Amino acid sequence: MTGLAPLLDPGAAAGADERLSPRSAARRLLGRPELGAVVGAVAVFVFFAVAADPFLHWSSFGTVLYASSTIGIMAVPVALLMIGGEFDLSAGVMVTSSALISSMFSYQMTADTWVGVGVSLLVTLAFGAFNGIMLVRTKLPSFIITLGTFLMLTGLNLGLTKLISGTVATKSIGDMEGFPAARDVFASHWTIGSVDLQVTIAWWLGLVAVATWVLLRTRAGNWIFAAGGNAEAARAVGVPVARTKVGLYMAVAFCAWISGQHLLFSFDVVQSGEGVGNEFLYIIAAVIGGCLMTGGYGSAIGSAVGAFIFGMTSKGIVYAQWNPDWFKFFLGAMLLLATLLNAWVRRRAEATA
Amino acid sequence: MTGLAPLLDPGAAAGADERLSPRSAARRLLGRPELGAVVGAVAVFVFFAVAADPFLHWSSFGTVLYASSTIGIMAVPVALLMIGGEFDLSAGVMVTSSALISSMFSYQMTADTWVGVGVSLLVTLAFGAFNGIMLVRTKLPSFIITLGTFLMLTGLNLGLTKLISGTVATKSIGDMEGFPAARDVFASHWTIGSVDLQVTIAWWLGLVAVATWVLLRTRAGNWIFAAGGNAEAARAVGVPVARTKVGLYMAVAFCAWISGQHLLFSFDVVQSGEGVGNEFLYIIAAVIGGCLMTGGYGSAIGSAVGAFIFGMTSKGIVYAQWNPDWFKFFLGAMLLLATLLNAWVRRRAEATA
Amino acid sequence: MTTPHTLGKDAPQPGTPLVALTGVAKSYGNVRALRGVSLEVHAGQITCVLGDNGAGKSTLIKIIAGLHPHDAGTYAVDGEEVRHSSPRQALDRGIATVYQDLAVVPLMPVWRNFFLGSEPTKGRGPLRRLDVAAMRATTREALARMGIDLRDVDQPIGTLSGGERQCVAIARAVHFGAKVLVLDEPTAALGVKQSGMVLKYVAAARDAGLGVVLITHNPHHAYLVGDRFVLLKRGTMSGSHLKEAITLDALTREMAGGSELDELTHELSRTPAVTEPADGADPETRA
Amino acid sequence: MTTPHTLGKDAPQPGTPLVALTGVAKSYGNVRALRGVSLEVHAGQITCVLGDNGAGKSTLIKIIAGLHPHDAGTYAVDGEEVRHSSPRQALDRGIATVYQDLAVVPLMPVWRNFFLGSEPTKGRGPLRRLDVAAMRATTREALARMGIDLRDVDQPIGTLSGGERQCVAIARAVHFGAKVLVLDEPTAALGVKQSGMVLKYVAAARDAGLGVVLITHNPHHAYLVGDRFVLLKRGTMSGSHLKEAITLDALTREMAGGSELDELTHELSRTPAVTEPADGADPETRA
Amino acid sequence: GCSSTGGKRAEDRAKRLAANGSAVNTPHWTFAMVTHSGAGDTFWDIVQSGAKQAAAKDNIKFVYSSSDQGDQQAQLVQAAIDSHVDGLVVTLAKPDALKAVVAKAVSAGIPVITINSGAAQSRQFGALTHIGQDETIAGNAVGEELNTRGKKHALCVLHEQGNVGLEQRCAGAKEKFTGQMDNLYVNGTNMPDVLSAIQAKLQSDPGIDSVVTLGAPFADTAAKAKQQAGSKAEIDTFDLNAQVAASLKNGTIGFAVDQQPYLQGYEAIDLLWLYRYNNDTLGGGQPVLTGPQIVTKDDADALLSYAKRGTR
Ligand SMILES: Nc1ncnc2c1ncn2[C@@H]1O[C@H](COP(=O)(O)OP(=O)(O)OP(=O)(O)O)[C@@H](O)[C@H]1O
Ligand SMILES: Nc1ncnc2c1ncn2[C@@H]1O[C@H](COP(=O)(O)OP(=O)(O)OP(=O)(O)O)[C@@H](O)[C@H]1O
Ligand SMILES: [Mg+2]
Ligand SMILES: [Mg+2]
Repeated sequence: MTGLAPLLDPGAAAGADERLSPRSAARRLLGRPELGAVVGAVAVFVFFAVAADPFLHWSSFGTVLYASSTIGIMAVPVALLMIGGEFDLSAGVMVTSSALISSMFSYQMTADTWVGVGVSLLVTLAFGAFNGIMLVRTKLPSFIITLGTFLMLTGLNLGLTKLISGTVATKSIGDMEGFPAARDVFASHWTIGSVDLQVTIAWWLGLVAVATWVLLRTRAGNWIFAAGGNAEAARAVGVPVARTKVGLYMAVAFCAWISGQHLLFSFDVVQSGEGVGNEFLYIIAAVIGGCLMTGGYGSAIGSAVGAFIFGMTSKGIVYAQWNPDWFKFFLGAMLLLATLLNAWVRRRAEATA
Repeated sequence: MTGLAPLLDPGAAAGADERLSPRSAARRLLGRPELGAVVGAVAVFVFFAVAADPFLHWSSFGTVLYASSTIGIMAVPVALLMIGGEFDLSAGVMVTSSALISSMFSYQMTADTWVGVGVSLLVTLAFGAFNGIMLVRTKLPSFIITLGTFLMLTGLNLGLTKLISGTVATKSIGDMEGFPAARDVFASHWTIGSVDLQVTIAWWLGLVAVATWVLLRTRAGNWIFAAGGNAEAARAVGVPVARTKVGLYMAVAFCAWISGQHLLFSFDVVQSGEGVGNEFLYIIAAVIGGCLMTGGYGSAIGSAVGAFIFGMTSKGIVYAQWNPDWFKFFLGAMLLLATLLNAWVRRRAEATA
Repeated sequence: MTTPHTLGKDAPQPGTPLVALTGVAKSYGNVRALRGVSLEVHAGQITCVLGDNGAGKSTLIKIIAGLHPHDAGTYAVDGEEVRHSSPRQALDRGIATVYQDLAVVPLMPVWRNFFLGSEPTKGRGPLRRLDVAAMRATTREALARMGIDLRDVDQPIGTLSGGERQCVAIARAVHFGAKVLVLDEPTAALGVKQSGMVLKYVAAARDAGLGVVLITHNPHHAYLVGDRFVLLKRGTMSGSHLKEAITLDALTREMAGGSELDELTHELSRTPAVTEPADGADPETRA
Repeated sequence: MTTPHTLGKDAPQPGTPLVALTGVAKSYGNVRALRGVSLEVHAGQITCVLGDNGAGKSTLIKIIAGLHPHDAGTYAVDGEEVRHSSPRQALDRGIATVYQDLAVVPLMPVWRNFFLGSEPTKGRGPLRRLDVAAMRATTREALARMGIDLRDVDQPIGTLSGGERQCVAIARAVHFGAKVLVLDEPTAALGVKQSGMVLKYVAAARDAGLGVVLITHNPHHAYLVGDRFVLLKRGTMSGSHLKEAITLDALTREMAGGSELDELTHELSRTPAVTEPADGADPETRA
Repeated sequence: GCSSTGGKRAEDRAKRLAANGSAVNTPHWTFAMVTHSGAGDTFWDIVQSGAKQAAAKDNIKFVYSSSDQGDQQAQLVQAAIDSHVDGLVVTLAKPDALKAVVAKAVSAGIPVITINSGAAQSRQFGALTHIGQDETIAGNAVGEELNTRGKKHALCVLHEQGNVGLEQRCAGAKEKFTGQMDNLYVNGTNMPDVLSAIQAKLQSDPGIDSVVTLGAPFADTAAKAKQQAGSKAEIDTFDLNAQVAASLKNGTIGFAVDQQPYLQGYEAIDLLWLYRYNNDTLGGGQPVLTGPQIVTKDDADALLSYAKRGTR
């Protein structure tokens, strides 16, 4: 080390570098991906606070948070997956599958609901592993693979439910053993003052925290960024890209399991046809939150902000009591504006930082 | 030239190169992207020919071709767009918008239907231009931009139709001037023997031919591949990337207009809620046909083969009279298998070619 | 496009540089990559830009090529001040560039890459189409003349070796360079023979009256063909010399920032001066 | 991992090459990139692989690094025959590689790229986490020692200059190279000073007992540090020499395929030998 | 160029619009309606028309929202509670999903009326009354009508997979139908797909003698498919619209089952108003049935004009 030190450029040791313009802490903050999205979220919040009277009630806040959390729980792993460079179109129906399996297993086997919950976890993780292994084995685009699983799960949900229950919905398991305990875990809520806070909010925040930790502070996180940013290069320096991707699909499956159990234990009965199309809400939340569609960039917190923007917008339009025929129009316009604002803020921050 | 010739490696001028293994013409053919998909198509065809008796009737062939063509017409520009590195989630509803505009304009203005058709063309192209210009101006991902347009168009379709017609569908324009002529162009059919061939099949094949010509033999085609393969590099060597992308979105709009007019003139009345979700069918067709999700690779013929595989599969399951509850399951499994076969064939062809 | 239309000037004066940058600056966000750099490119001369890694050479090139607009200073082509907002404009003014990262589209065939952005066509109206045969032939030829004997101009350029790709980019720029040829480390990935060919091309371009900007880390190459040398250091200009005014040794010394290659040669043939084990720093210094 | 467990051999015999390739071949589809190439890497020696562009040097490297499996021939590490199915296996056997296309993830910060695939952690169980401070410090240091003074190890590596990126890749390989160091044109994008530093590192690695494979197009560099020279031509071996057996001039001549740099120098200082105008072939020869 | 036939002008010429204002001076209450409908559904469009008509008459602010996903529908009801609406109309197609939130509304003192589906649960959840009837009953009516028409092999076309209401319609028809009944799933947002799928089904099974579509817009398409497939099947449908009325008249469609959606919307709002204004309930809280009514060629003339203005 010492032998080489004199070769160092003299300017190097000095802290400040003349090649850098000074940059304030506030500006640094604005440069972060997720904090760009926060500006969008604040704008949407202020907008609806003005445009919709009931939006500012505490009880509405609980509703908006709940709506955001149901999307947000899935948006977290979907964001990780997108950072890892892949898609999962089966995420939406997998939630329903997970709920159906849990419910039907418990009912048909007359087992304790916890047994059903456990079986559902295993099967759902197997779905995730199937997605991942197919992807890395066949090297087909994830769009195709998960589209296949999406269609197959949709068919399975309906076909099996009708085969077993005779209708498109499951039988009630509300009177079975273990149901109340499982409901406490997956579908309870606390009332604080006039606000009704669902347990999904806690799940959501917990998942965001864990995912952020994993992304930024663990080897797995490093590998996720690398797998999405440049899979070939990552493989060349020894990153287990295939294993990372399979893991990501299983993370999606795990969160689908949580969401599915919430669905089951809050409504007791599961409709087999639901969940189709929700995969796009998750992707939307992740993209609004700053994830790149092409992989290699994004954050879990961003996905949470994205889910929150989506939740606020979709419920805010209802609170504002605008003409429901135009609901989608307003939703599209608001999302576009929020993302534009976010991008604009970020670009400003970068240019002048 | 002559002065440098001696510097050339002696082996260069000779036709055969010792560094190449010999490669038969058949193998070369198999290496082409679209011809890999053809194998998948043949397999699906043979499968249903065996599994479903009515599948081989000539009249069924007409039905399958019609189903394929309605997807195929849109799959062509969607494939070009994907080669150019972008998505269009608004493609599905844009078809409906185009039909609605045409119908409502003619009706409300009591104008000749051709006037409505013309106005619809202009407005639809404007939608496409909006998508493209927003994309190149804001530099947001196309997923977000076209998701915004998708939602807004969905809202507009419903909102405007209800505002103008009072119901969720348009009024009939079947008794208006110009209708029969327009129907001949967009929604006629010929009966050849027992086969009923819809005019959409001709539109489809025509579009595939034009798109193939553009892709392989024009400057615009070169630019499309370059814009999708490496937009920065393309810009650096002087390719008008922004203009190319706007053009691609307008091509999608143009085909949406054709499909929309077909919808209007074959069903006379347009339901404002139609078209949602069809954008994915187009993308599916393009991807099955070998387009890369990441851009820079694919073909128009491939998209046609993809549409045909999709059409055969979805109708073949009906002809086979399998349990309809499992329809989606079979659809997913067949698509996955066809794509797997296609990928496998291609890989074999490349490895041994 | 080639005749400037500035008021008061009818044609570039003899001696007017083809390209003149004065006090140019460029920042990427808060990174100041370039400050106060001036440079002239004259017809029939080769201007070499030299400097350490990260000195800002490629940034300078990108400004000339129109890939980035400059933040400050002036940029004149044929005496007329310009501000390119796209590389197309620079190309249309006859400035062709080889970028360090090559600017190729990996999945496209070699011949399509070669002509990308300036495709020759034949036919008319709706029948206007690429002149594919000519494109293929020209590509093969241009590369063969550079000493690259391609098996197949139809293979995706991404499957070529690094040096082969480099040669395609150079051949392309040489083919399209009308007035100014800008080359960012063209010989970096090239073999001895290919390097020689490229330098020959550069010299030929100069002799044909083009202005050439050449970036290289090889002082031998630079001294061999260069007429003037611009030295960059940490984003600023640290010197500008005519060939007459500097020797190869002095140039090498300036490029190496004081340490000399000869000294290094000496050092390397002895027992090692570096006492460090190759697998990294000792644990204490780590954190 | 470092001790081989082949039957009948307890430890690598002195003189057993660290890496030995015999008659290796590799095809990409119908392109035969490599045929019948043999090569030995000994501890404390530098093996230079030389050859024209497209000769197959990088392909050879990729086989050693485990990125591609070989189609024919044998590949032995410490005398034990291996068949790597992923670069991880080669890394675990102590073979670290600098790829020509660098293998970096553009959007990731420099320090994350530096340690990618071999991240140091601290803590235990669920609290096991990246040792971020150490990673940052080590990166900065390792680069500084190479003469690269980075403003910010947190900037995405894609925003570094070509040479800076090259240095990160080299510093990484040097840091992790346990037994064999494989370098594919490491000095191609580097300045005079940085090239010198890299050669010093290579020499230091050799002296620390590592086996080194060095690919370069610069005969001066090769001759300066190399112990044995393997020459590739169009995918086959065209020669293999020990340093004692060849002079710099002969090496240069072999690398240039007969034509000589001196001759070129001569030619370039005269009026041009190339009669062609720089903008391309004449119309007749085109199609 | 202008068309001398049809179009808006023709409609205007025929139209006599009576200006209507509210007839009462009660406060401007807000009533919300939350249904399980997808966007742009014709049936629910007519329900809304009825509700709006009643709202205009009763000086009510009418707010409509809908989602075809159970949990979303529950969230929309919650949003209505958060907004402190003065009355609530919900559909109980997925009763379990709405159970908790309806109870919440009731305990918040919001009067609730259920419409369309949920006759069985309405009372139990604490609603004032139920208007309309189960899709199953409508389905039963179709099954019986098919029997009387002597059909042997029917096809039930579901335009959305996994939709409870549609499944109930088919299941109800199957229950009473003595012949064989097949289901066919089509993609309702893709009319060409509906056309080709029905066509394929008719081609593969020439024995089918009746096709039942579950929504008015699909009846015409089914008729088209029948013609192109050269089938002799009779086309029947649930719900009405102008095309169905016209087709009934010219005999392309055999019969249609009407649940009088207009009435469901109108009555729900009107009864809520009556309850708030006068604490009235109808029939002691027993379900009020709005159908099913089988309409055929004979009723077509009268229905056509109503269907055209969107109230039948
Ligand atoms: N993935 C691939 N597919 C097809 N051909 C390839 C592929 N990679 C390399 N080749 C071909 O194999 C040959 C050897 O390539 P390689 O990269 O090993 O050359 P190299 O000796 O490293 O050249 P350079 O000095 O230019 O880097 C080249 O002719 C190249 O075109
Ligand atoms: N897009 C960018 N964003 C931020 N910083 C950048 C960007 N591009 C270059 N830089 C920085 O600007 C400085 C100059 O870069 P440039 O590429 O011009 O150097 P160079 O002289 O070409 O070096 P080399 O010889 O290594 O190619 C470098 O320190 C680099 O880190
Ligand atoms: Mg550079
Ligand atoms: Mg190489």
